[in-house]
Order: sequence, then C-alpha cells, then structure tokens
Amino acid sequence: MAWDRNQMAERAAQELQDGWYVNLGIGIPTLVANYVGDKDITLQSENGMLGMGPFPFEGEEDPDLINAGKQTITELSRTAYFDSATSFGMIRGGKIAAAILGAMEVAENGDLANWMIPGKLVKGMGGAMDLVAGVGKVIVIMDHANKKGESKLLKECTLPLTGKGVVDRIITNLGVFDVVEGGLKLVEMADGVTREEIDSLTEATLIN
Amino acid sequence: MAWDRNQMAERAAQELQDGWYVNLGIGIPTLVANYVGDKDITLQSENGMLGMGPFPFEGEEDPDLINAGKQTITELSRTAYFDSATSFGMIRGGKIAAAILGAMEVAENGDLANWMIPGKLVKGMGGAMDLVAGVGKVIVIMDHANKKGESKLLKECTLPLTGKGVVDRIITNLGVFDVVEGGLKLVEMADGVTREEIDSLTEATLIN
Amino acid sequence: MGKIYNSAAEALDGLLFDGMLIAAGGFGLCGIPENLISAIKDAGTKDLTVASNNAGVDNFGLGVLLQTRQVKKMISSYVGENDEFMRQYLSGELELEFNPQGTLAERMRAAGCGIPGFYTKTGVGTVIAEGKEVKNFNGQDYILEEGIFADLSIVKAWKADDTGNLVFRKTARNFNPPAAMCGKVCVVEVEEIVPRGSIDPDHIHLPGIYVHRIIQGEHEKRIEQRTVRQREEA
Amino acid sequence: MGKIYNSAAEALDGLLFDGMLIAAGGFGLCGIPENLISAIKDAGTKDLTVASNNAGVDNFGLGVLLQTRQVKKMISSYVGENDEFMRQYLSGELELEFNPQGTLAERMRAAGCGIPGFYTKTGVGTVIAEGKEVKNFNGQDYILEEGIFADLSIVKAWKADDTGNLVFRKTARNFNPPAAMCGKVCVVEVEEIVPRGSIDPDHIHLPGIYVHRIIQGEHEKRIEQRTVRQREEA
Repeated sequence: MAWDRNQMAERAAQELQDGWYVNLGIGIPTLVANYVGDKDITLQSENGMLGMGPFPFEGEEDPDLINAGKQTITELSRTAYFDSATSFGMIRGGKIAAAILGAMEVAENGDLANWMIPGKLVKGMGGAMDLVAGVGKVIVIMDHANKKGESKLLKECTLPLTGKGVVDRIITNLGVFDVVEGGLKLVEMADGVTREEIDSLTEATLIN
Repeated sequence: MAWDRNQMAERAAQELQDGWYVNLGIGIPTLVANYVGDKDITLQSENGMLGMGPFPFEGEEDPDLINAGKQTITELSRTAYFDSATSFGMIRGGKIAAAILGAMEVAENGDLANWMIPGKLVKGMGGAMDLVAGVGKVIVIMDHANKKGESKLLKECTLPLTGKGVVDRIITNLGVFDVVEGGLKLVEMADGVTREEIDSLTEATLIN
Repeated sequence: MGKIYNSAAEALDGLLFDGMLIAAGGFGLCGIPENLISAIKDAGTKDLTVASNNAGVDNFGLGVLLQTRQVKKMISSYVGENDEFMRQYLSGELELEFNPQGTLAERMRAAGCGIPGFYTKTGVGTVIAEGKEVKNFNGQDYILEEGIFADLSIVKAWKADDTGNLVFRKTARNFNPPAAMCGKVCVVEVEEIVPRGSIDPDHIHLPGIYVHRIIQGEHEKRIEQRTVRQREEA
Repeated sequence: MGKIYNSAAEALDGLLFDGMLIAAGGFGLCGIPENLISAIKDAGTKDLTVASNNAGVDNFGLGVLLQTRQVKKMISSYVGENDEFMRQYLSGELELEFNPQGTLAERMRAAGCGIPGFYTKTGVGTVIAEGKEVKNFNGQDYILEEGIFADLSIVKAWKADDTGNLVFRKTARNFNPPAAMCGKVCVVEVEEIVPRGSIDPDHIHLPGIYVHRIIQGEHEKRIEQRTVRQREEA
C-alpha cells in the first residue's frame, strides 16, 4: 500500500544526517521531527531560532516563543535566537543542510511550485523562496497526485514557481524520486506499490 | 596667534551637538573628547563599540577592550559592543552624525586625501573611506600648511583620494572653513590671525 | 529628557505624514509594536505604505490600520491571517508587494547599512524576478534587490535603557532589528525601561544609535496559534 | 564526539591546502585566533591568501605566517604595525589588496549570507573604485563589491558550548562573526567551553550553525598600545 502521512515523514527523516541543521515546512514536513531518532538534528525556525523544541505543556505557552507557523513552541539547551536578517542570511548562505517542504507541483527539472494558485487567494510565499534558493538540499514531501487524480510530478510546472531547478528529492505516498539529468529517477517504491501505478500517476519523465 | 592642537580640538568640539554619535580619528581629533563639556556625546570606536570611555587606570588594562587605534580604553554605562559588519553598517548607513578626522590635503570641492602618499610606505585606509562616505558630517582638523609651508587647502588634491566631495568643514590652526559651491568659505579666523596670512597660505579659492 | 516619551502619541508627534513609508517589526502577532500601531490609528495618518512581514489579523496588529483604510500599500511576505486584508486586496483597494521573507529582511537591513542594492538568488526564475536586473556571478544568476529606506520605523523590544540600547526576548526579536535600522527615525516601545548600565554591554541586541524615541507600553501579546502537548502521566 | 577537538592541529586536520583562502577574525592583536595561526605555521601550508583586517605584528598574530613566507596575498584594510609585511610587500614578494575596513567586513558577511555582490558608496571616486562596476541609485553613484567566500574561517571567541554557540567579549568580537560566516568550514578557538544550556539563548552572539570545530586554547592576548591615565590624588 501507499505510504500515509506518517510513513512519508518517517521516510523523509532517513534523509537527515547526524549534525545537520534542518528547516521543516508546515504540514507533513512538521511530522518529520517525530522520526529523527538518535540523530543529532537541529531544527531552524526561520523567524529567528535554531534548536526548536516541542510544543509547550498547557499553561506554559509563551507569546514570545513561536515558530514560523506562528505556533507556540519551546526552547532546548542548544537554542539560539537571532533576528530575521540573520536567519535568512544563514538560509541564503547555505548553512542549512536541508529543507523539507510541501509542494503543489514539481517538474522533472526540479522546478517547484508551492505558493500560489492564480485566481485563488494568495497568501504569500513567506520564506519558501529563500529556503529553496539557499539551503543545501531541498526535499519535497507531497501526495503523488492531486485530489482529481492528476500527477503532481510534471514535465513542466503550470503554477507560478517558488524556485527554478531547486528540488533534489521528492518523497510521495508512492515512492522516492530524485531530480537528475533528463527527468526523475525512481529511487524507491513504497511497499506494495507497483511500477505500473507509479507510471500511470506520473506525468514527468521517469528514469529507471 | 594661530590655534594650537588643543585650541583646534576645542574649536572642533563646538561643532558637536547634544545627543550626537561621533567618530573621532587618530591624532588631534582624539583630543576633541576633552572639550565636549556637558554635551551628551557618544563616541563610536569603529572596531565595534559605542560609548567609548577614557584610558584605563594603570593595572586595569583589558586586552579585549581597545579602540580603533589599538589603545586600551574603558567602557561606560551606555556602552554597547557589536561586530565589525554591524559597526560599519551604522557608519555607512549614516547613523553616525559626524566624524572628525585628520587630513593630508583637502580640495575646495570637498575631496579628501588622508591615507596614502605614493612612493612612501602605505599602511592602508582602515575605516577612513567608510567614514567619510557614510557619516552625516565630515569635519577635518589639520594644520593649514605642511612643514614646507605649502597650503594643505588645495584647488585639487594631488594625493590619492580617501573620498570625493566628502568634507563639510575644515578646522585649521588659522581658522574654520566650509566647503561651499565655488570654493571654501572662511567662517572664522583664529584670534590674531589676519586675512592676509590666510590668503597667503591658502591655494584653494576662498570665498568671503 | 532625551529619548524617553510618556505615550505613544507623544513619541510619534511630528513624525507622521500622509503617504509615508513605515517599516514595522514583528512576525505574525509576535513582537509587534501594538501601542504605536494603535497611536497611528488614532492619528489617522493616511495613504501609508507599510513594510512588515505580515499584516496582523483583522482586529489586532497592523490589521487595525487596514480596517480604518489608512494603508495604501503593504510590502509583506505572508498575509494569510487577515480576511479584511484579502477583501481590500481582491477589490483593488489595497496594493500589495510580495517579497520573499529573507529578501524583505535583508532589504531593511541593507538600507540601514547604507547599501542601496544587493544580489540574491532568491526568486530567480520566478515572478519575483520580473523587471529586476539579473547578474551572473560564477556561473549563477542573481537578481538585484533594493534597500527599503523608510520614513519611520516602529519597533517592539523587551527592555531599553534611556540611551536606547535594546534587548529583545526569544523569537519576538524577528524583524525588529532590521526594521529599526532602515528608518530615518525609529520609535520603540518596550515592556520595561531599565537604568543605564544595567544591561551588560555584550548582551545588547541593538545599540541605542538606532533608536530615537522610546515608550514603555502595555502589551497584550496575543497568541495566534496556541499549540500544546499533553503532560505524560507520572 | 561532535565539534570539540583536543588541539588546534587536530581541529585543522584535513582542512588545509596550499593556495587556499583563509578568513581570519581579529582587530589588531585583539580577538585573534592565536592558536590556530600557530598551528597553520606548524602545518607549513603555503601560498595562502588571508582576508584579515590587519596582518599582526612581526612575531605575533598573522605576522608569524609572514615570517615563514606562507602567505602569498593579504586582503586587509590596515597593515601599519608589521615591518616584515612591509618589507615583503615593497620587494614584491607579497600581494596586497587593500579594502576599506567596512567593505572588508561587509564582503565577509555578504558571502556568509549568500550575497555575491552589494553596492556601497565607500571608495567611490578613489583607487578602490578602479575596475569596479558603478551603478547609480537615486542620483548617487555606488560601486559593486563582491562577497569573500573563504575555504576556511579561523576565529577566536570567549566561550562556546559544545554545539558551537559562541559568545565574544567586548571589542574582541570585531571581525570574528563576519569571518566565521564566510568560510566553507569554520574553526573556532575559545577561552572556555561551557556546558550546553549555560549560555542564555538570547546572549549568543553567533549560533553554532556557523561553527564546525572548536578548541579550547591558551591565549596570550597581547596588548598593542598600552594607554593608561593617572589616578587622581585622593
């Protein structure tokens, strides 16, 4: 069967290496934190924090301590705070080893669209454009197809881009794909998923 | 008689206004600090400090606490420390109200030369180019003529420039001069100095 | 008596004019200059352009200036929490310039540091790059972004001394230092004014040179997304 | 065991190669990475380009690498205190690129922040502008300066925890944070390694993300210009 949200997050956590500084996007990427295990991973919150801890216990919420999703969080013994210019300095400067983000569409050349649907309410790109342009490795977690059953792995993105040629690896409910010369390389299939299923739900050129 | 070093510094101190943040160069400009009186002046040391205090008492020197001339100094109750990028950010960004600097030559269009004599040992411009480009007001203190009796207030600088059109006011041992359209305006003469003396020692176009 | 003022209205006196550009600190509702925003509402200044990462919520933060139609244009990275904002934007009453969050922060910092333009790869190949100069460094394209030089900065800090040396608290620091840097004048509201010398000079986050006027304010500090975890059974 | 190493030699192991570009913190002899400089001397790495505000004195600081002729080129703002430097420079043995001090600091910070170029008015109309692109913003000319992307940063801090969070002391901070930012790898020497959590996270000057290896060192901390005042009679 295809992976569920938690299995996708668990698979994404395998990408993270000991000692890495990592930025997790909103949604399924947030769940990745539950699966890092013994690895020494430091989470960045781009509003100005390294060493993001879990949600606070009830009654211990601090309005001065939130993450980039505006959620109340806690600090750890490794935590450091800084301002937004410094925070995005380290993002743009490539100091963050990886970002794990959701997406609406990914193209086979690594183009990413995850911030805007023309004609719909546009909320803004927040820090997504900075992250995909700056971090060492961009890992996308998303469903393989949209609710209409149409592939989200495309030959070309149809939506306005968040970044051009920025995605390194895509983890969907069906498997793991790398952006390589000429298309997407199938790295791994979810247990019980067949190559035929993947082919039928993938518009992008699949290699291997 | 012409002003001596201390009188020049005292005259320069009159330029400073209550509440100003000021950078003083090495040499005579350093003496200006002795004459600020009751005015609330905060001195910047461009190696990363606002609120520079006097030299320490003997035995209280701290190698981690020096000014831009590498001299041991002290801190005050208003002191703040920061890094060099931040320090020159505030200089370049115009947050420093005035810099008082020495000079080799000043031209009537405000060009300043104070860092390099071709063929002689070149030590470097340090922070001088940043200061003259960035601060609100550039005040030069220097002898009116060099040791050979040649004017240091010129029609055009002969030495490599520190900044182009950057000087606002010049205080020499003979008087005070402003850079204005068309030349230098004589603002004030030192006690006992005659207009003839000034004319004879000034190459730059004098107005008024 | 120096930089300390008795009220937000007093601290803003003489600084406000229609059509001005204001840079505001804060991220979401965290570390926002609540009292100064409220005083700008009361002053009724119009046609504002506001550079701020977010636009508040309907009835709090910068949202209150949207309700009163005092804002002509927002320069922001994310405005998702504000329905009134969206209504005005979609009806064409409000201009909106989206900036990537890091570009926005750096544009403020750049202006404060006398840097009128810098190159970044953020946004290359996207709508953000449209109309912007592209330059190649070492085989890679970058776009030119310009400094945001504001008429006024409004900022929230935790503590200040009377010379304006500021300390922020946790993630409430966020855009406040870069916003403070980029204004011709910077007005700061704090939770506490402390005696000069009581902040270790190595703990100061923003030196007083950036700060022109200070007020002590009351802060609601509203939480946008209250998330908690359960205590495990003992 | 993470980022902490037992000696400067160990901390630099595998990072040094001939012809590399090293960014060094420090101002004069204040806040310089004494132990790391000494270990680079012992390693004998040659043809170094060193970006550092100053060049030390003859027998201390970066001066020791000049004495051993390990430096091919300096990128500095002021080198007045080093006679050997001057001798090598005047004889053509050593290349020298003068940068205005603020331009040097910003070039380091820019590289660390992923900014390959920025515009500044520092140096416009001087020899510093020669060969550089000039751009006009709002009627004023600015020159393009490029980021300094170093192979290695060597930095001195006061305290570190084992995750590399750093605290500097007084004016010994100076170029250390921007130098730390601009290297592919950053090695830091500190006076004291403290337990994780013992530094208030709001007091950290440079987060551990910038720091790859740490040693605790002995520091001579030589004073260049000892200036004192007399105690007044009681």
